Amino acid sequence: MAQKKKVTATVISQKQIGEQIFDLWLETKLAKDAHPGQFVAVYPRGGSMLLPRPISICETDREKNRLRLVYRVAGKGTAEFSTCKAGDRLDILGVLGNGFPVDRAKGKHVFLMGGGIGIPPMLELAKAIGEKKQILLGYRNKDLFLEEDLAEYGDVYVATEDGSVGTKGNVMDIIKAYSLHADVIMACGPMPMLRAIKKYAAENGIEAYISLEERMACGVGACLGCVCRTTKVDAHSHVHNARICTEGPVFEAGEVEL
Amino acid sequence: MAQKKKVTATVISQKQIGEQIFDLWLETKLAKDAHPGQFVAVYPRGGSMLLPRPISICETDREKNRLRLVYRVAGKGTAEFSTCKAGDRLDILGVLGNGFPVDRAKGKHVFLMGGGIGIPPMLELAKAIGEKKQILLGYRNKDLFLEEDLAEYGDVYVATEDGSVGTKGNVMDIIKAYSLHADVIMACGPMPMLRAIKKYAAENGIEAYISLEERMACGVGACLGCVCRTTKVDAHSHVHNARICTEGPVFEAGEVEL
Amino acid sequence: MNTEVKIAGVTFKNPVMTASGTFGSGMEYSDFVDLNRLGAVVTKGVANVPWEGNPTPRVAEVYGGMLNAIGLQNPGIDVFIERDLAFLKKYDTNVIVNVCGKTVEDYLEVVERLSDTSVSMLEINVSCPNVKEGAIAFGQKVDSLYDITSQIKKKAKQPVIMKLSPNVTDITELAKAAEAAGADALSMINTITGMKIDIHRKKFVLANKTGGMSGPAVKPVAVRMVYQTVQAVKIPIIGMGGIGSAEDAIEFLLAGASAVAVGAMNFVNPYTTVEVVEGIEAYMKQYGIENVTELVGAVS
Amino acid sequence: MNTEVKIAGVTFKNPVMTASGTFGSGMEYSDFVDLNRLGAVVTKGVANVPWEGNPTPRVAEVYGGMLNAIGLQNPGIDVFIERDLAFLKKYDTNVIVNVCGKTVEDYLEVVERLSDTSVSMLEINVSCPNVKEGAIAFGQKVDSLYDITSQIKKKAKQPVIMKLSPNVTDITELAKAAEAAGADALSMINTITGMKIDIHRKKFVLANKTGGMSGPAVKPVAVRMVYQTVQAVKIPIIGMGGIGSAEDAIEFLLAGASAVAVGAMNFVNPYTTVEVVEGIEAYMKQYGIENVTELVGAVS
Ligand SMILES: Cc1cc2nc3c(=O)[nH]c(=O)nc-3n(C[C@H](O)[C@H](O)[C@H](O)COP(=O)(O)OP(=O)(O)OC[C@H]3O[C@@H](n4cnc5c(N)ncnc54)[C@H](O)[C@@H]3O)c2cc1C
Ligand SMILES: Cc1cc2nc3c(=O)[nH]c(=O)nc-3n(C[C@H](O)[C@H](O)[C@H](O)COP(=O)(O)OP(=O)(O)OC[C@H]3O[C@@H](n4cnc5c(N)ncnc54)[C@H](O)[C@@H]3O)c2cc1C
Ligand SMILES: Cc1cc2nc3c(=O)[nH]c(=O)nc-3n(C[C@H](O)[C@H](O)[C@H](O)COP(=O)(O)O)c2cc1C
Ligand SMILES: Cc1cc2nc3c(=O)[nH]c(=O)nc-3n(C[C@H](O)[C@H](O)[C@H](O)COP(=O)(O)O)c2cc1C
Ligand code: FES
Ligand code: FES
Repeated sequence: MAQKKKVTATVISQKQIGEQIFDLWLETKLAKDAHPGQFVAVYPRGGSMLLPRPISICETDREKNRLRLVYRVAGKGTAEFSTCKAGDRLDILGVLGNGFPVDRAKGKHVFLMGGGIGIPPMLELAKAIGEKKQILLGYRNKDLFLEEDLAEYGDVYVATEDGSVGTKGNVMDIIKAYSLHADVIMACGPMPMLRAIKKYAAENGIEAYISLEERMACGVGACLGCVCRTTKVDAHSHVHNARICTEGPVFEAGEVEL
Repeated sequence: MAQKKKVTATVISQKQIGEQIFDLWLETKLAKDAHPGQFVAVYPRGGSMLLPRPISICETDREKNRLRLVYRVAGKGTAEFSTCKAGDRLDILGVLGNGFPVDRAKGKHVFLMGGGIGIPPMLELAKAIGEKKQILLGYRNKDLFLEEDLAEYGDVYVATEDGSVGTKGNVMDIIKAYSLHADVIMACGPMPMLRAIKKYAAENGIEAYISLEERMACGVGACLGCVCRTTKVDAHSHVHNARICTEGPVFEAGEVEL
Repeated sequence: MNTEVKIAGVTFKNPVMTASGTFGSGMEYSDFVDLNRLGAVVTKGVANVPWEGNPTPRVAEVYGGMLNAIGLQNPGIDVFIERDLAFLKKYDTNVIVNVCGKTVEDYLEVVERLSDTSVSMLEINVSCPNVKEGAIAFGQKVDSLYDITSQIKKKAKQPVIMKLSPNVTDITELAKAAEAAGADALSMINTITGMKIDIHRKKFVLANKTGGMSGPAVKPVAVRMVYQTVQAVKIPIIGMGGIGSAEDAIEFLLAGASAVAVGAMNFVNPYTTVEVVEGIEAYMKQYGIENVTELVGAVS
Repeated sequence: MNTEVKIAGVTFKNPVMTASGTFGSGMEYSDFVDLNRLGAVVTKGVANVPWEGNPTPRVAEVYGGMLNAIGLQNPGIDVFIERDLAFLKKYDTNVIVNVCGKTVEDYLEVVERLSDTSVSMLEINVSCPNVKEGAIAFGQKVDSLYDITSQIKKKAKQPVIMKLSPNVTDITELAKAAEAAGADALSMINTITGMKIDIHRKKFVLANKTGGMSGPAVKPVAVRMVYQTVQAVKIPIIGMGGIGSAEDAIEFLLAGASAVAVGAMNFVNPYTTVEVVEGIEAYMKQYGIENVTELVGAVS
């Protein structure tokens, strides 16, 4: 794995692509090291907020050293990021965590499942997986984002909670509605969705990889802040806890308790 | 006195005019209320520094609602101000304190004495006093500032500590060197200079007004942080302390212990 | 929508007060804030006689807050009643007088002098870390706190708030002692003792060496102490420590404070108190809360 | 220029260490920092057996700092010696092991297991506010602190640092008890107990309700406690609490700390430790200071 670094990145562009959703391109050498499912941690500027905010890698342009982050304004830190303009500088820590096991998709039939602000990491993942794949996306309402970008890399199915676009419901309802099947699932989204996927995968003997979230402080495995419960004793911690920032954020669904 | 306000001012221009000395023009309605010797308090942006920094009014342009501040970078707050560019916004609190008693100059022979970063308030004062006046300025070295602006309003005499320009020494040495005389002195500068002026004024029966500095929190008389020792019981505090932000920053030299 | 709260029988139009020592006698901020909008004005500590306070520098900025070592400078109770109380009477708000002293007798004298005035409550400062005698000495030990509280309660004509120090191992022990001695309410927290050193001059920044820390940096400690104390006593608590927004104030209410006070953040934004009042109203509207009292202690 | 310091007979190439629990076992930050540049690596607290720690969320950001309620998750002394100590041995720096336990026996077991290892010192954590049993219970009372210190001193082969809690009325009382019981050095401060409430969900942000506050917001309290303790005891003190720059570190040295540790600010800037080392050197150069020990306690 590439060495982790704290670097100063330059904002190339930022635009709003949904209600409270922002699309940020940064120029940074970290782009070269980034794999799908990994994340960076972005530092707020100004001194009252100190901890960096973990944001998944949405897309990379390795040749131009560019990294794309797509995020929702969820609080003060992300609100501050949303004011960045081209030319501004942001400190970021990266590349962090272990991404999706792209190899496991080889020769398999794959679902990429993204719910809400879990959709962004699916883009870089979709680009990395050569196989034919179905991309299942869940949104709140017709305020879609990234679905056009994703459509370039697979068959996109959309569900909305209010039924305004595509299947009414969530990504699981898409599977039912279209009677879809997969050998491997790779997913990111809210906890209820991940729980449903874990259950569905277990019941159907499907290999599933899910990306988890937890509050982080260090992002590099030092503080033990960001753990999740594991079904077996974790090799590093020697207890039933794994660090999401280091062993994760992507776990095989059966390894973790949700 | 005009009502005190916290307002957001717009930076019109900022330029460096000496080693660590910056010249900042702000657009704000407070300009209309400002009198020579009064000050505003400028808030740093970003959350780790909270208290506003007191800065004297150097010049006003009432018609254009403009305020000029000239300050030295002394720490983190002023360092931050020095990065401001035209169009940036700064929160300021003002107008604060009581200025110089311009009336007392009527028909008198006046010295305006400024030392170092005590020079800026002398400019608005020089503009306000119609009388013929001698302006005595003390600098560290040949890195002079504001002396050309001041020369428009009176006879400027310069002293430098290293003797590189004008009289070698401080403003008191100018008095000696040129055998100058005054009925009234108005001064701002470092404590040793103010002490010397207080002594000189007392010995020569001269009326002297000096502008004092102290660490401030509120700037409006509420916290009792910024007091100086008074020779008599102060009318507000009922002890031998007066608030520099409210009763001052300008005091009659005989009223205060230095 | 009802923002009224009652503490020890006194009705406040809303739960937002000023923290003692940060709002002068109200006059100093009346350029910025309509005092009629506030639940109460809590005045700077006043003693039986004028106090000079500490030498300067008395204030220093620290990360996310400040230190102060004013040392309870005050004009004494006579001038206070004549001038400051007279000024505050003009407003439709409660006046709470913060009382300080070097000996129990000093406190009692002030309490008695205030007995026939219109002040709504007395706040007894037994927690100022910036004076050598009195103040914090009474507030850090269970016995002496019990003693001074009961003596004051005997003389006081108004309900008594004991203001507690955070510089203790277990604030609930002190709170219980004050309650047992008859205190009608508690306020917390006073400042946390801190120090700043100028590394270039190798000197203490404050003439007093140490000072009391306040501002946003202390808020988590204050919220924790309020929450712990609410579990330990039955009397109402006025919460403070770093409040600079309605969000901050609501955090204290949820932790169990019946009212809140704005301190150092007045210096950062002189409109804070009224903005907190308006922000609480906006929050109640957003969540359909009828009575502000529904928020008190509602964390789970 | 000499940056060497000696504490209880152990020589440190410079006075800059890592604060326990904020630097993993060193491995986690070795991508960023050359561990050979540090005075010491102080490890995360380790117990006799593996601990699961607290439920999540375990960390929360607060103004100018953070809260943590990790609850001393650790892999137990066996894995620690085998894996973490083995890793640290490769570096030319002192290793200080932070020891925790639920009972005195737990502590003693860890101390004994470490007796034939190459660790330079033991730091006894009697001040973690995030576990119900043990830890802070030993650190807030003079008697129990004296007791545990003397029992550990009987077994320990390495010099013993007692790590003190700031959540006390008078830290000098605790410091004196630890000294009297034979402690070789003190470290301070551990975290200050705090709380954060999510006003929109009306829930505690941390699963544990309370957490330990650290970061720049606590620095003035830490500097004050170091200064007070230096006046009260003769044994050396390792100062920490909010250090994020050489300026901060020098403030602690001037207050009387013999060495310093960088904690939460590692999370904000993973290069902090080495930047502090370099910054102290630059300061010494600027002011022509030959020995870093000249700075210790030099405030006036
Ligand atoms: C591995 C990982 C990848 C993520 N990828 C994305 C992404 O691609 N796009 C996106 O919009 N969001 C993503 N998130 C969530 C994102 O980190 C939070 O929305 C963000 O930290 C909120 O910060 P704030 O300052 O705006 O909110 P505040 O609530 O003000 O933050 C306060 C503190 O809580 C932390 N925090 C708040 N919410 C979360 C959360 N959901 N997860 C972790 N920490 C949180 C913050 O980092 C900060 O330390 C990811 C989280 C993780 C753990
Ligand atoms: C009435 C008055 C008028 C002033 N006018 C001017 C002026 O016109 N030009 C100018 O360059 N400077 C002026 N000063 C000094 C100026 O306020 C300080 O240089 C400035 O506050 C330093 O802030 P900092 O953040 O850069 O320094 P830091 O040292 O980082 O500041 C830390 C804290 O100390 C306070 N502080 C530091 N030095 C002083 C000081 N000398 N006086 C008061 N507070 C201080 C700061 O306000 C802040 O709260 C004036 C001071 C007063 C009291
Ligand atoms: C400058 C200043 C002066 C204070 N004076 C007093 C006082 O006279 N009596 C008192 O009980 N508390 C006094 N305090 C403490 C405050 O009332 C309040 O308890 C503390 O500052 C915490 O609130 P904050 O963080 O909002 O400032 C003072 C605080 C400051 C900052
Ligand atoms: C995430 C985290 C974990 C910690 N774990 C321990 C620990 O295991 N043992 C201990 O003695 N102190 C522990 N501490 C306290 C620190 O070592 C230090 O005393 C405290 O954080 C103050 O320093 P700081 O402000 O620089 O962080 C921990 C602190 C943090 C932030
Ligand atoms: S965030 Fe520190 S271990 Fe994961
Ligand atoms: S700064 Fe508060 S009284 Fe002057």
